[in-house]
This record gives sequence, structure tokens and C-alpha cells, in this order.
Amino acid sequence: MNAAAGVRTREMSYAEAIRDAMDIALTEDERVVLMGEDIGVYGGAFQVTGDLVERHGPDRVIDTPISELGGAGVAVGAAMTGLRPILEFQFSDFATLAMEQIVNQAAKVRYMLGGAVSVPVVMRFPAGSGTGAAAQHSQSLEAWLGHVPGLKVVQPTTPEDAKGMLLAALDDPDPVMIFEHKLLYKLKGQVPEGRYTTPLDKAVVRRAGDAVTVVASGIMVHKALEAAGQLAEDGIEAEVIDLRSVRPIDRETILESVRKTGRLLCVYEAVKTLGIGAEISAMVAESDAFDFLDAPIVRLGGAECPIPYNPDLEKAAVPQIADILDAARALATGRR
Amino acid sequence: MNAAAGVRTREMSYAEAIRDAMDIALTEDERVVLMGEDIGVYGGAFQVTGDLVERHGPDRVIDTPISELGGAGVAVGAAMTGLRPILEFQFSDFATLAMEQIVNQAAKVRYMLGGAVSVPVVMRFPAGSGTGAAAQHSQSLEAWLGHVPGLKVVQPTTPEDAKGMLLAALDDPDPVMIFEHKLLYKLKGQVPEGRYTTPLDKAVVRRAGDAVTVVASGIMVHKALEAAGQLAEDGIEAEVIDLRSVRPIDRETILESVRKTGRLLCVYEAVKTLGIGAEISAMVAESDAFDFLDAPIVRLGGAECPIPYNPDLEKAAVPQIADILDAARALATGRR
Amino acid sequence: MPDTAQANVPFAIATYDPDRLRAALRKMYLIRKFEEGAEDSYTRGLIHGTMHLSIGQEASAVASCMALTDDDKITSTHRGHGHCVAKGADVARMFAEFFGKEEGYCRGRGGSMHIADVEKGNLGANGIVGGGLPIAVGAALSAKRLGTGAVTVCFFGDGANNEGAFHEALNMAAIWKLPVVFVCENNKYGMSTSTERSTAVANIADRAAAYAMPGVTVDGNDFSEVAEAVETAVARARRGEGPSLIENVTYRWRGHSKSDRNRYRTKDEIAGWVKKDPIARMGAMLVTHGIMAEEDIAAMETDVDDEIAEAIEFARSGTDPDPAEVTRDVHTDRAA
Amino acid sequence: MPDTAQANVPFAIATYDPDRLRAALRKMYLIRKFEEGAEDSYTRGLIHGTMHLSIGQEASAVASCMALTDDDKITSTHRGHGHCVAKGADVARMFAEFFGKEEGYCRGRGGSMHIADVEKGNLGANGIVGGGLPIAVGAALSAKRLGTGAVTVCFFGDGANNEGAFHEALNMAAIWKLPVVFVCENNKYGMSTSTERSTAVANIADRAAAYAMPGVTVDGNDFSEVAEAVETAVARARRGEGPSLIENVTYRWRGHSKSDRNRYRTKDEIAGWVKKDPIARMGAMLVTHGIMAEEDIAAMETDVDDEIAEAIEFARSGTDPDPAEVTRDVHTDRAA
Ligand SMILES: Cc1ncc(C[n+]2csc(CCOP(=O)(O)OP(=O)(O)O)c2C)c(N)n1
Ligand SMILES: Cc1ncc(C[n+]2csc(CCOP(=O)(O)OP(=O)(O)O)c2C)c(N)n1
Ligand SMILES: [Mg+2]
Ligand SMILES: [Mg+2]
Repeated sequence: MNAAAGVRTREMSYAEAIRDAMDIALTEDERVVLMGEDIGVYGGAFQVTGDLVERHGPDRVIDTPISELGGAGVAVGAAMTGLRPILEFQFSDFATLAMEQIVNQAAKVRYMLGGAVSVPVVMRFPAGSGTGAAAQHSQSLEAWLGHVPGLKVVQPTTPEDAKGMLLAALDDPDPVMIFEHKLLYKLKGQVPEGRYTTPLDKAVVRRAGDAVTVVASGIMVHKALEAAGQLAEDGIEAEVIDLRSVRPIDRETILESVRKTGRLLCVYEAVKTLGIGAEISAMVAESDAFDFLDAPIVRLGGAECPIPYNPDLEKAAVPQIADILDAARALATGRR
Repeated sequence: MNAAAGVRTREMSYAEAIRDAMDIALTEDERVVLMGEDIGVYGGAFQVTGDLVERHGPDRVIDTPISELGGAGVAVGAAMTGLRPILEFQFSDFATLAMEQIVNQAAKVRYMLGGAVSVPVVMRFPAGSGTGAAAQHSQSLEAWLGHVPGLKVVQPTTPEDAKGMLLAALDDPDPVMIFEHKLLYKLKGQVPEGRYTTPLDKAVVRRAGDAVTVVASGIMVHKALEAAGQLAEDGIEAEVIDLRSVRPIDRETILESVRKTGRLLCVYEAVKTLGIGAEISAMVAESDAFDFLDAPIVRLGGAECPIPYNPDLEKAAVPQIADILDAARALATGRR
Repeated sequence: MPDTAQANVPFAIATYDPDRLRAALRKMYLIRKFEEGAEDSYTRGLIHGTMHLSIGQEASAVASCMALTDDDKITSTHRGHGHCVAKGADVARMFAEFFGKEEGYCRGRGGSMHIADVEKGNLGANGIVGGGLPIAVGAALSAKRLGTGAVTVCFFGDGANNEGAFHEALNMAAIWKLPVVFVCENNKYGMSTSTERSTAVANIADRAAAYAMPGVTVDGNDFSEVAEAVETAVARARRGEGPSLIENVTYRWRGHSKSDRNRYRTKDEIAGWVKKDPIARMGAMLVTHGIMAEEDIAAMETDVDDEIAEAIEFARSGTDPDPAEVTRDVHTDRAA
Repeated sequence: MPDTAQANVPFAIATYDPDRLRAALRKMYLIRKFEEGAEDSYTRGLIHGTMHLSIGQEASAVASCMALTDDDKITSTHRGHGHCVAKGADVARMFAEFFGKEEGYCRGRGGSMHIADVEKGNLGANGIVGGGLPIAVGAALSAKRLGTGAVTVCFFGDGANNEGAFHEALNMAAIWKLPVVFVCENNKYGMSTSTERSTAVANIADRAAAYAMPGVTVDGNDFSEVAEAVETAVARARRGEGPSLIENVTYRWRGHSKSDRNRYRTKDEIAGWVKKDPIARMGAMLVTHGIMAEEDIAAMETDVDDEIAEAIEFARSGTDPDPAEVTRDVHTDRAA
């Protein structure tokens, strides 16, 4: 997880790392603009844009009205004509208002026009539960966008990746959707200074092991790593893969691990049915790695309900470390 | 596929069967209203509502302005307060404008209010490609709604089911989303007269076989049945399951078949990645049926691109009978 | 309605009997002290999540509900505690909701942002800005079609007026002449964004002309002005003449939510509005017109303090939901 | 601009030199005959899918583009052939698109509903009603931020004016004073739904007041009136004074699309509008003012006929896309 040797790093939170990326982009490239609700003087609902409006002015850090569909469309139109907009949704749930522009326009314009134009727009979606904000402010909808050709969809899980992937997204000529888990914003980590990019299509092995492959996404990576630490005490070495990229999925990294461990556990916060774990499982089950499987593929996903308000219910609605431990242990020790 | 013995049936098209269901509902139940764009004198973009406005008047068969988000919200509010609205989207693609009301409101209101209210709304989505209408009028987005707790999501494939499932949806106290493939509207079949309901949560075996299980959804059921007919000539007996229900999935019918055949092919028109086949595959791979699998699970889904305009490209973008034949044959004859 | 201009008596005094006026003042105190109790509970860590307080806006909530019976409906917003109390909710069950208890209006599933009281006609707060607008139109459609005579008051904020849902909802209500009253609580800001920065017109009521409906801007801190405007609009709606738009100009004393640092407005501005306290003004009006004495008001305050203290106690000692029931009420129990 | 009122000379005659006027008339013929050629090709089964013809609306398309250079942008609609021609497209490449050929503007991927000509500033037709409105605002944002001086003309239909996207787009354009001109082509119907039934106001331009922008309703079949209104609005936009809304009242002679049975309007109504033929009126104006003789016009028609015939021939003999390339151009080729 550390940056390459020799590069100066600084401790930053995940939110600060994103801000740092945007600051670099705004400074280096006139075409970059930020758009979103209350991203100016308020600093963003999660204080991600922070003081950027003071540094770059309200013409570059643009507070929009509460108009998610229109805001997305403006970003798309601007991206088609020379700007490089980064659009912040205040909560990923509000993407439900903008799916038309994201899915019918941003994702498809290039294809529909036979390649005559690109749409270099970046959209940021604060996602996930755990804040007591209940059903309409806690969803994990990355699987929807993962189903849409034309989009790239990522879920960075560390401050370093959050910065590197945002800069990579800005370099990318096509629309990139970034899902940021709200509970990660305060997570600290070492972050390389200056400009660097992190690939948008590569998973990464966060912990090596041979007993079971755990593919986790978003905040579940951290829970999986904690669980793996505890499993190691029992002599079970779990390999933890941070999915990072929802579209495209880094097939090879996952298959390689499964060929080694023969056991696969997918962990994600989104509703289990038709969440990203379904795709990972299916991808493995139709690959040559199928023959290496020593046990059924297990998925731990969110409960089949909206996110409830009560904190105990809220916890019960998404996988917890104990659930991962139980599932991984059963998987690593059962069958064949 | 035939109705129970003794019941009078009549040949109707899929569109006529839906209209018949709505006619019965409008006649029997004062609370039923139809809403949608050009469903009145125009008869609906696909002539599904037809002459219902003449029979039941414009207060019951309501032409809305072109306001998909608002229309969905009006239907939700009406359903919460005593009406039983059936909302027609002109094309399922336009649901992208209404996801907020469908997903944040219709699906969640009951849960968020602790059960204090139900939202008996039915929404109909003409879906799929094959009409030359290109990327923004040809999508298959049922997997999105299949990912949303609180919704029931179905894809009827015969005139009989189209009628029975719509009547069942109207009887259901919760929101039911019906995806209708446009190319099926003209399909003819025997349809029982009068009122009957077809379960919203049951798959059905359309053809029995023991060599390979083909789970198909929507229009792919018909392609799979054609393919199965050809396979039988080669002595390969495919079992074809019509999924019918995307949420919830009828686990038992599928697992039972896989336990028998040991081979599973999922066929669906939607984009392959994160389409319904991913969930079916994952569901099987984490079940006890995993141990019965003699070969990797194969999925045939749409290409990873928007639906193109050119007819040959359009065909290349979704599974065709030849693709099903190839895949089923390879699966039935390969491995172990 | 009495000719108030001639007598130079405020509309409210001329229209409502003293008991109703005293009850209205009491409700305003109940809201104020409910909010203070909620804030205090939050600050002491007894409540999680976030909340949006309506202190300073009490006249708008209470006066807007004067024209309504329990059969009439309201739709509310994220800043909805006041509306809920105004429509007749029990503060004990409201607190129980915030404490996440089974005794709460949403059995602890909804929390502040989804508080509802369906029996009294409050269809619910809404976490989606503008989400309630089309739902209110749907409730009005039900009333019209089913002939219940009910009117729906739709509360929304100035920020919501730039959502597409506003436009679509008002247009549909107008073309169908539905019994709904749109009450915009213009408290000058949507989060940090002033109406000057977000909205192209000076007064939100100016937009009524775009829907050919009456629009009026009133002093939202003047109980009588608000009551008069809403009574007029409700009467119009009951006569079948269609919707109206009323803009109550008011101010929230507190930050947008708990995370607001108030960087977008000055202390002076806040202090100026505190001087326009709607409760003090209502009290003064009742004293001036001999409906209450100062001591009566003091006694009322004490009484309300007691009610709030008891309500909090009730809530604290409520029943915690069972995490095993996390998926309860996703669907309607059809046995019930 | 010349004082046309005094001289009693139409604005267009006083403003444009004879060559431009003749070229404008020629474009109107080109549109008319393009549509007829498309219709004929469709009827003869040479083109699949559907299409929306703009016969009868040629003045609106051509006159609205008079004020624009190739650097200026337009966004278009599903009824977009006329806009495309007006902005300078080559009809041969347009036909090639309809025939699904590689030589088409979208290389056969887009078809009629996505026809675009990015080099000439046409950002594309749109299959989503209202979809182009925020995109146009985005293009205007680019122009303003990058200081290009370009103006965007946003075409949309009367039906689109009830979409939320309309509201959000016009509001943002207004608050940010962006160089965009909203041109509503009010042809009385959105599909089968008349503006009387869909829209709360009599004139769509009445809604301009809701965005504090100038709004004007003009005879959309009068070339000069339209040109004058758009020139005024474009000049205003170039001066940095912000957007305008222009409503061109016009009529489509043909059905909405190929499946329309015209049950919502009378033959008389259609015949009445055919008498107001915008091309005949433009021709008459040019003859009256001595810019063209009748014979010149006849010769022009023949010339256009030839161009159309050649264009269709070019299209028919074009290159069919290779189905193996179905996923090409989903993403930008970064090597390029
Ligand atoms: C669709 C949507 N967008 C954004 C938000 C985040 N948000 C919650 S309240 C709010 C401000 C709303 O302003 P206004 O309508 O004026 O109501 P007020 O808070 O002033 O009462 C915002 C932006 C949301 N909840 N829903
Ligand atoms: C969002 C959306 N809703 C519905 C449709 C289906 N549809 C296509 S054109 C049309 C009518 C549009 O009317 P108008 O904007 O007046 O344009 P016109 O066809 O009259 O030129 C409709 C309903 C669509 N394409 N997109
Ligand atoms: Mg406000
Ligand atoms: Mg029209």
C-alpha cells in the first residue's frame, strides 16, 4: 500500500487526498472545473472540496442548484466541448435522479456518434451506510453503473488510491464514476506528493494467503483485512483482494488467486442480490479457475432490505467482521 | 403453457393479453387507473392500451405530460392513498428519469415507515432491442431493479403469463415492475378468459431435459426453446427454464434442474456483466447444487456495448439462436 | 370568511375561535421545544445520524395546517419535525423514532428524515429534496378520483424549487386541477446556497405563473398571513379549482444540519431573524387581542416543557428493535 | 441591425445578403426533400427502425441557425434531420447514417435519432425528450469558461417543456448567464398530446418569466420572424447577458413517427397548416423582394432533387459495418 520508494509521502485522510488530487488538477489544467451542491463555501457535505473555492474561485468550483439531472447533463455537455468537469453528488443515492444523463448520455454518446466525440467527465459518489442517515442516504449502487458499457467504475479504498485514481480518471478521455465510502473519508494513510496516477482497471492483493481468496470492495476491504488478521491467528491465511475497479473487473488478479486457494469469498456492502459479488462469482464459475474450486463460492452482501435507521439494525443490514470471519472460516475448513 | 383443462381460452397476442388484464381490472375495481404517455387516444406507443380510453374514459386512462419522474411520483402518491395505478413507461429506457421515485420512494416507503403504509403500484416497461431504435430505446435494465429490495420484478414471456402476472401484480400490495419485451407484443398464444393470476415468484420449466439446464429470461426463452428443438435432433435434451421472475428468483426450480443436469447455461439479452445471469450463476455456485456441477457455468448475455443502430450490429449485440446452440452443445458435450 | 380588512383584525383572530388559536400557539411551542429536545439529545450522543431543525419556522408549519382535517394529507421534507407536530403527531412517538425504538412512528426504521404519521394524514418526511412533490400530486389525484374531498398540502424548501420534480409536479397538478396546495418554505438557503445564487427569480411564487396557478409570497413568520393564504388556497382546492403555490418567507435559526459551520451567512443576519421570532409574534397577537394573558403563555410553556420531558423519557425507555427482524416490512405481509 | 420596421422590409431581407438568403431557401428545400427521400426509403424497406420527419418545420431549423457560425453549437432532438442540415451537414453522410453505413455521421451506430455532425457544431440529435437541454447548457458553460465566444442553440419540442430537465437547464443557464438560446419548436403536439392537454400555460414562452429571461413566441413558419428573434437572442448571449427562450410555433405535417395513425388531430387541421408552408412563404418573400425569380426557384428545386438522389445512391452503396466491431468506440482508443 505504500508508494514506490523514493517518492515523498505525507499522511493525509482519504478526503484530503481527494482534495489534493483536485487541487493539483485545478492548478495544472485550466479545463478542470468542479461542480456540485454546496462544494464551495460549505466545502462539500463531507468536506471533501474544503477550501478549494478559496484557492480557485467560484468560476472553477461551482455550486450548482439542487438539480442533479441538470447538473449531470451540464457536466456531460461541458465535457463534450472542452472542459474536464468533476461532478460531486452529495450522496450517491441522488444519482437516481441523474441516471438518464449518466447512462443514456455520458456512457453512450461516444458510441452512438461512432467515435466522433469523447465525454471526459468524472463523477464522484459518496456512498454506503454507517452514518445513521437511513434508507435514502446510505445506498451502494455501484453495481448499476457496473452494468453500463461506456462507463468506468471504481471504488478506491485508501487515501493513496483515492488520489491516484481521481488523477487517472481526469486523464481518461471517457466517463469515470468514483464511488467513495463515506466512512473512509477520515481514514488516514501515507499519500505520495504531487501528481501520480493509479490504474482504473486493476485489483490489488492487499494481503497474501493460500487458504481462501477474499475479494472485497469498498469499505469491506478494511473489514476483510481485519478478519484476515484474526484468521491468521488460527493459522488460516486468507488472501485479501481489493477489487478497486467495478467496471472493468480485473479478471486475472482474481482468477490467479482462486487457482491458488481453491476457495472464494466475495464481500461487499451493496444488497447481495445482483451486487458486484454476483459478477465476480459468475466470472470465476465460467472460467478455467472453476476446476480449481474446492468448495461453493460464497458471497457476503448486504441484507435484502433498505438501510434502516436504528444503529443495530443498520449494522445487521451489512456484513460485519464477525460475518466475514465465520464465512471465511467455514469456507477454508469445509469440503474436499 | 396451456391453461388448466376446462378453462375457456382464446388466441390473443401478448399486447392484447395485457390489455385484457387491464380491461378486467378497470371494470372490476374502481381504484384502478392507467397512467402513461400517449396511452389514451394514441393507444400507447406499442398499442398496448389500445381502445381502453374509449371504454373507460380519460379519467381512468390518463395521458400524462412527458414527465417520467413526476409521473412515477404521482403513481406512488396515488398508490399510497387508495388508488391502484398502472404506470406505462413508453420505453424502459426512460425509467432512468424516474429511478428516484421507483427506488427511493416506491421500493422503500413501506420499510422506512415501519410498515405503516403499502405502495400498490404497478409499472410496465417495454424493453429490449431488435427494433432498430438504437442505444437509448433498446436497453434491458431489469437487473437494476432486481437489485432493489422492496420491488418485485417480472418478465412474462407468453400472452398467458402477461395477463396472469399483470392481474397478480394488481392484487399485490407492493410495487411490481413488469418488463415486457417489445418484440413479444405481437406473439400469439392461447389465453384463458376472465380473471386468473399467475405467481410473481415462480420460474417454469418450458421444456424438460437432462443434458443441460438453460435458464433464459424474456425473449431469450423463445430463442432457447428453438435452440433446444434443434439440439434434440442431435440427441441433446436441454431443459429450458423460463425465469419469469427476476426478483425474487425462484431458487428451487433452478437448483432442482441443475442437480439433475449438472450443467448450467444462463441466457439473457441485457449486458452480460452484472446482468441477471450473474445472479443465477452465483446463486447456484453458492448452493448445494454446486456439487452437482460437471462443468463451468456459462452465461450468454448482451455484448459490452450500447445497442447499435445498424441491424447486423444490433443482432451481434445480443445472443442469437446460433450462439445458444453453440454454447449449449459445448456445455453438454464437454468436461467430466 | 370574515372581512378582516375592515375590522382591522388579523385574519386568524377573526377566523379561528380562541381554543384553536391557543392550541396553535401551543403547537408552535411544542415544535420549538421538540427541536430543542432533539438537539440536546443529539448533542449528548443519545441520537445518531443527522437531523434538520426547524426552529424559527414554526408559524409556517402550524398555520399551514390550520385549514386541514385529519382526512387531509401533507407531504413533508427532511426538515419535517414541525410539519409532523402541526399535523397532530404525538411527540413521544416522534422521539421514540429518533431514539430508534419500536414505539416510534416508523418502528425505528426511518428516523428523522422519514418521520411520518399516516393516520393523521402525514405521508412522511422525505430524504430526497423535492421527492414529496409528485407524491403530493398523487395523493391529490386519489382524492379527486375517489371523491374524498381531501386536500393535500405539499411542503418543500426553496432549494427544492430548482429540482425537475417541482416543475413536473406543479404542471401536472395544474393541468388536472388537483386539490393540492404547494407550500414553499423559503428560508433563504438550501444548505449553504442562497436563493439569489440558486434561483433565477426573486420570489419562488413568481414561478406560479409558469403553471397558470395563483402564487403568493407571504411573511412566513406571521401566523395569520400564512393561515390566510393557505385557507384561501385550500378553499379553492376544495371547490375543484385546482392548485396554488404559497411561499412562506422564513428563516432557520440553526445550521442546515449538525455538520453546518454557518460560513455562508453572518451572525447579524441570524440575529436579525431571531428578532422576528414567529412564536413571540403569535403570542403577542393573542395577548393584544385578549385571547391569552402573559401568564397563560408562561403556563403553557411549562406545560409543554413537561410534555417534552415525558416524551423523551418515554422514548429512552422504549423497545429496541430485534436485529433479526432487519428484513421485516420490506414487503407487506399478505396474511395480515 | 437595420431598422426594418421603418423601411417595412422584412428583417431577413434587410439583414442578410442575397446569397445567404438563397442558400437559406436551398437548405429549406434540402430538408424537405431529404425528409421525403428518407420517408420513401423507409417505406420501401431500405431503412429500418423509426424516424421523425420535420416536414413543415423547415423555417424553424434554418432560420434558427442563421446567426450561428461553425464554431457555435446546437443540440438537437429526435426530430433532428432539419437541424442537422441547417447546421451544415452533408446529406449524403446523413443518408449513409440512416442506411447504417460506415460512411454515415455515426458510422451506422446512431441512426436517425442520434444523427450528429460534431465538426459543424451539431452535438447530436437525442432519443431522450429533453435530454439535450442540460447538455446545451454545458456547452455554453464551456464557451464561457474557455472564452470561445461560441453560442449554443438548444432545440427542443413543446413536449419536452414538461420535463424536469427543461426546468433545471433553464434555471442554471439563467443564474450563470450562459450564452445559450433555447428554441422551442412548438408543433402543437408531443406525439398525440396537445399542449392544451399537457402544458399549464398557453404559450411555452410564458415560462421564460420563471427564469427571468426574455421569452418570445413567434410564427415559426415565418423565416424572417424566427431569424430576427434568434439573432436578437444570440447577440444578447454573445454580449454575455445570458440566455433567452424563443418559441417557434409550427406544425409537423406528417405523423409523429411511422406508427402514428393521426387519431388526435383532424385532416382539416393538417390541411390548414399545409397552407402555411414555410418554404412557399420564404420563396414568395424572396420573389417579392427581387432576390429570386420563380424560375430560379424551380431550378433550385431540381438541383436539390439531384443532390438528394445522389446522396441516396451514395448511402446505398456505402460500406456495411463489420459485426465483429460491435464493441468498437465504446471507449476512446487511447493510442489515438
Ligand atoms: C435530491 C437531493 N439532493 C440533495 C440533497 C441534500 N440536501 C438535503 S437538504 C438540502 C437543502 C435543501 O434546501 P431547501 O429545500 O431550501 O430546504 P431547507 O433545508 O432550507 O429546509 C440538500 C442539498 C438531498 N437530500 N436530496
Ligand atoms: C424521456 C422521453 N420520454 C418519452 C419519449 C417518447 N417520445 C419521443 S418523441 C415524443 C414526443 C415529443 O414531443 P415534442 O417534444 O413536442 O417533440 P415533437 O415530436 O413534437 O417534435 C415522445 C413522447 C422519449 N423519447 N423520451
Ligand atoms: Mg431552504
Ligand atoms: Mg411537439
